Amino acid sequence: MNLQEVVFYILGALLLITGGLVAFRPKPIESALWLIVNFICTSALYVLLGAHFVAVIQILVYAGAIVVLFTFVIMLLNLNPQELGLTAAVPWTSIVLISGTIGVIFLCLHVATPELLKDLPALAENAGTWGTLESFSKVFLVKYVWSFEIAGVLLLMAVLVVGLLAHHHPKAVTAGKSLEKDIS
Amino acid sequence: MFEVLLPWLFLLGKILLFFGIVFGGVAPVMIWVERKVSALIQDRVGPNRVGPFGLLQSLADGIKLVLKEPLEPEGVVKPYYYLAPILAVIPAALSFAIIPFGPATTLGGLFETPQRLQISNLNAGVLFLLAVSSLSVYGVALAGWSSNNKFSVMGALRASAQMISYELAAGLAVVTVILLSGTVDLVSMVEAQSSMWNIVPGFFAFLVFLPAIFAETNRLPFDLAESEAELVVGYHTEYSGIKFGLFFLAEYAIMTSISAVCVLMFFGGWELWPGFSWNDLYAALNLGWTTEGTTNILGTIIPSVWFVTKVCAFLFLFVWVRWTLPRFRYDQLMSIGWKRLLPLAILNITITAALMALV
Amino acid sequence: MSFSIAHILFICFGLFVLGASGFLIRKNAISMLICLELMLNAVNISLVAFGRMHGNESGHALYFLVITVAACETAIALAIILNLFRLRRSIRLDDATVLKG
Amino acid sequence: MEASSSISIEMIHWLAALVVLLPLFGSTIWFWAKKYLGEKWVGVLGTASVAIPFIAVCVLFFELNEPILVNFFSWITIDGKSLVDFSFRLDPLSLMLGLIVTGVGSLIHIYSSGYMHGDEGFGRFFSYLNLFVFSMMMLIWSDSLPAIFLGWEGVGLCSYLLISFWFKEEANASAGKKAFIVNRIGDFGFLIAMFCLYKAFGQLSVQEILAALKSSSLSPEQLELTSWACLGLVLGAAGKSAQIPLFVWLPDAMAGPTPVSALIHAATMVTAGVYLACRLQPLFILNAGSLEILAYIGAATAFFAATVAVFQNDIKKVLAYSTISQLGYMFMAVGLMAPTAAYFHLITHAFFKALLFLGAGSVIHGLHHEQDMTKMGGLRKKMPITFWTMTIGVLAIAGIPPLSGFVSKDAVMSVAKDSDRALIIFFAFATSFLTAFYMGRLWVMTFFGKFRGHHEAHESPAPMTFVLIVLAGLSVVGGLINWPHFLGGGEWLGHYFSKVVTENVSTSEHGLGILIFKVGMAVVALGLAFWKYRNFEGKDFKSSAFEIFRKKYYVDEIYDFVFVRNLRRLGEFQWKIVDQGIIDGLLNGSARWAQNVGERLRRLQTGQTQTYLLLMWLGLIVLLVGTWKGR
Repeated sequence: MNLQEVVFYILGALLLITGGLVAFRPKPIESALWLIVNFICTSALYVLLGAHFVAVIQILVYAGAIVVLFTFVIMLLNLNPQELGLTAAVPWTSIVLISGTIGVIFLCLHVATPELLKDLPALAENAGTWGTLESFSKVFLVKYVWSFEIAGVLLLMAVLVVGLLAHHHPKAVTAGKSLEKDIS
Repeated sequence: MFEVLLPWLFLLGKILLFFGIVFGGVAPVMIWVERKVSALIQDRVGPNRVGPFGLLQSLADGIKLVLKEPLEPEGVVKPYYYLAPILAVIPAALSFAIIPFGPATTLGGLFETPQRLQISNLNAGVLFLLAVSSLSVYGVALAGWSSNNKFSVMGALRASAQMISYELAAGLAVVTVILLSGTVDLVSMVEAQSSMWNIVPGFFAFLVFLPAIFAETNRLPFDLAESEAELVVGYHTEYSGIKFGLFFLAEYAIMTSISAVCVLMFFGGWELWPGFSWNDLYAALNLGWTTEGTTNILGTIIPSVWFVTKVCAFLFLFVWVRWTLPRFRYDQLMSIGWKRLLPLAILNITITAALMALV
Repeated sequence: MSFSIAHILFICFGLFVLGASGFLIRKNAISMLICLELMLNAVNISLVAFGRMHGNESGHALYFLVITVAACETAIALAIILNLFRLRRSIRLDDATVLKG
Repeated sequence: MEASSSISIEMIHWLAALVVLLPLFGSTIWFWAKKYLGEKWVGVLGTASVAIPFIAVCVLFFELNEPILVNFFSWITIDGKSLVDFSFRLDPLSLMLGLIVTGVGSLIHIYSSGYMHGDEGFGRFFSYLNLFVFSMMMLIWSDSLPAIFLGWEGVGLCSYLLISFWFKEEANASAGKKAFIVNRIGDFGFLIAMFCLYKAFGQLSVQEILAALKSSSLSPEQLELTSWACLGLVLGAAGKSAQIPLFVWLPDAMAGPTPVSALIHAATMVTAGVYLACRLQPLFILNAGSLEILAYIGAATAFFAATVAVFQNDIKKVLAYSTISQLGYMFMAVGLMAPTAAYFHLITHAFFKALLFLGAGSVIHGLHHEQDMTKMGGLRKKMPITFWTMTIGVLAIAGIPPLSGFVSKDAVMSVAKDSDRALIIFFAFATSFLTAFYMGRLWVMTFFGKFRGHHEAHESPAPMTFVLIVLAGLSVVGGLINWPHFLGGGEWLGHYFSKVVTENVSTSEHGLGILIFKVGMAVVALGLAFWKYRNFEGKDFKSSAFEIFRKKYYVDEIYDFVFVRNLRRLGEFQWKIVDQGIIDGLLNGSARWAQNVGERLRRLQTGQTQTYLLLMWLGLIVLLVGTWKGR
């Protein structure tokens, strides 16, 4: 068992544990904070895989922007437990049953597909530049240029829509009025 | 044995050097400088009791903060209340991991090949800095929220909104610089500026980046998160002792790292002058040195000092601005961010890219 | 590397199930959104891992698309939640079932 | 086919294309161009888009010595072999009728620019007229049956559009519908004929079908098919040319503007049946029975229409029945294997009937759209030009020598006399007498006696009178193109047609006695009419014995009783029982079923996102299991 493997197993365990905490801690703020930890672990996993650029983006966009929005809204609303609604919406048993079923099916698929069980190739075997900004950009902006464009349009639309939503009831909330406009 | 340990020792040395300089040196000195400069600007004397010119004032303050009773206000959300200062310091400290503070060196012949004076060489480069600095918002946000204080919450909300907004503009300015240099690696970026510093072709990017970093570090004229007149001191109203000290430290640390990045990106890092490198100077003086410092380690140290000088000049700019400009209103801050800086940054990227494609 | 794609996929599956379960049992909208992010993240990990397996960057491209969608979705959803809170003084999705059949 | 002509083959192509394309082009323009060009220019240009083709047809007419096939492009190709060519057959038959269509068409365009002055549909009217000329040229020039059918349907459409031109009045609209529907019955016959011919010969080109008829000996099946085709063609021709039993639409078609009646329902479109019968004459010769049918239909139509015409008071109705009657003459002549006579009568009829219609139009125009002859009278002083030109038209149709009507009718009646069929001879001569009588009646009631109307009459504007004079001139000299031998003529038309049609060689003697008898009959009839109606005061034949004529033999009523009511009953059955009962029942039942199912499925919509996600998971399981391929 070499270092990478050790790190991998530790990261995997951390990911699952923090994932569980995200999913099942009752308060949203705790979920959000554990989500950051989860994302940082994810980022570390990306570094382990050699995808440095994606690792940075994971922190920059997910942890640095998206989760900030969550914490921002949680703080803005500052809800009490009644308003939060902490009871379960769907019976536990059904979740366990269904996720178990899907898991079993996935496991069957995995076992049935031996090539999935092969070790990942070492980085040197790939082009040495895999995962760097340069090589990624060459793929993303040439081969996948349309998905890039679509992403851009999507962002533009999101900005417009959020602006509209925020201006819908300008007088309803006084304290966070200008704030929520600007989180868009 | 030494050969095996050398890289590790070198790494350790770099880390210690950094933390020593930044947290032990730069931050206390900066606090002293801040007070002295403010006194100068306001025509006062400033600290002058502890040590020569009051130089040891920061040390005294530090000792006081550490020794103070750790107060815990009523109704705070305990884990987050204690977590927040730590979360504020961690990104500040992490941001130094990728900052090179001098040219690649062999440390007077200790190494076969020149080693970078940089703790870690991530190939994401300057993006890592953006990522880490974007995390610093959590410390502020949690501190404000967990303090059970309306002023603190308001400060935290303002801080998080402000930081997200200005991160966009700063990121886009960085993209322009990346375009100009063709790399995200800070060392390569400095090398790319040997003939012309990025401040000239990237002037508008700098124009966007400067206000953006002021806002990101919560400094005047954008320190709405802790504006005394409105919010007492904002998110750290309820903090005292060493916990407050950590916030204070983080602020100056991140200020330093961002100044360093700014110098690296726009002002040629440790390069002597556009079109006239240190090696040229050494050759002109017939010293036989190189920046790699193989013959004489001074060849490396002098450029590093030059770099630190530039950073200090930048830090001075921070202080100068703080005590000169008045504070913006919050809505002004937001409209500057979204309606001025962001379009300007996008336009700048477009024009720069078009020009680069054409020329 | 001495771990296979299956190892990573197992983690992805675990994260996804956790996210989905959280989504199912939660009643408040913000928590549900957070769990949604967890699920998206699980998918992202598998995308990058597959990219690693094949040695190309197509996974990254998809990752970027997903992250864009996630950002837009979060911004819009949170704006909707704020509006919902103004209207209902609550962010429990049970309280927003006006359109049910 | 190599033409021995003085103009190049390309030139012929260009001219032929011009003849068709210019009116087609015009038809797409005038209806919207009036707003920009004004009435005057639409009138001038609309006339030019028919007059220029007229010049082109003239060039072709004088320059072509041999029949020629002008092929433009292949329209429908099956298995690489062209089934339907877009080609024109230019031979004496088609060129002659082309001259009439474009020539009379041009005159009527000129007339219309005066007649339709100030009408809001002025541009539309010229578009329709141009479209009609295009369709008619397609009909008479095309070589391929489907292309002919295109023109055939096109003229039917134009007829419909123009009859109901003033569609804001219900009567006009329903007259248009009637014409269209009755024509459809004829079209059905045409289609059947086309199918039979395709089945028999495997091709649709008229030229090739006729060649096949000439060359090879036909098998019994082919013969049977051609006889069915002939019957279909008779039906089609009867529909288009308003013969028994499908003549009912033509009187109603008088609802349209008078120039339309003159052009479409007197001079050109209604002669399409005659033209088609001449064109496919070899086919009919092969089936003598169908020729007999044609002859008897024609004779009977001529007589019955003439009897009805005597008792009509509407000036245009009289002319309409007169047209039916004259068309009957032509059919009779075709049926008796005398296509030259039929064609000759067709040409002269086109002149004098157009003249009469336009004269009537002039009267109607002068009297502010008054069509009832009982409200006319004494107009000869007020409308001198109309009066004199109408007089020529009346004398021509009555058969007074030496006008054109005399010679052409004489030719037809000679043919009838030669046929030795008593009924046909009786019909022919009786019709001749009746024609002279009712035309005299029309003439006297309109122009003599006292004025019985309300409006002050006035002479029509110059474009209209000019056309009247031109047509009067043509009615006088039109007979010259086939001036008979016994009057010292050369029978030019007979020679001209000798290459393309087969004639029954005339055997009868043209003695002076029979000539005097015919002319005398016409004179007596005119005199009778003059004597009876010169002091007309609104009284006519009172006897109820004539009621049957006045009511047009109750044909409309019979058709209504036999066909229309039963069809309506069938329609009601379809509506009430089939549509509302069965189809709507099925639909409503399925809708109710969907409603019930929806009512039950509604409960799944809890409004809770989690439930939906749970169901999605279940769906995922189904998908995973469903796409499982195994190893």
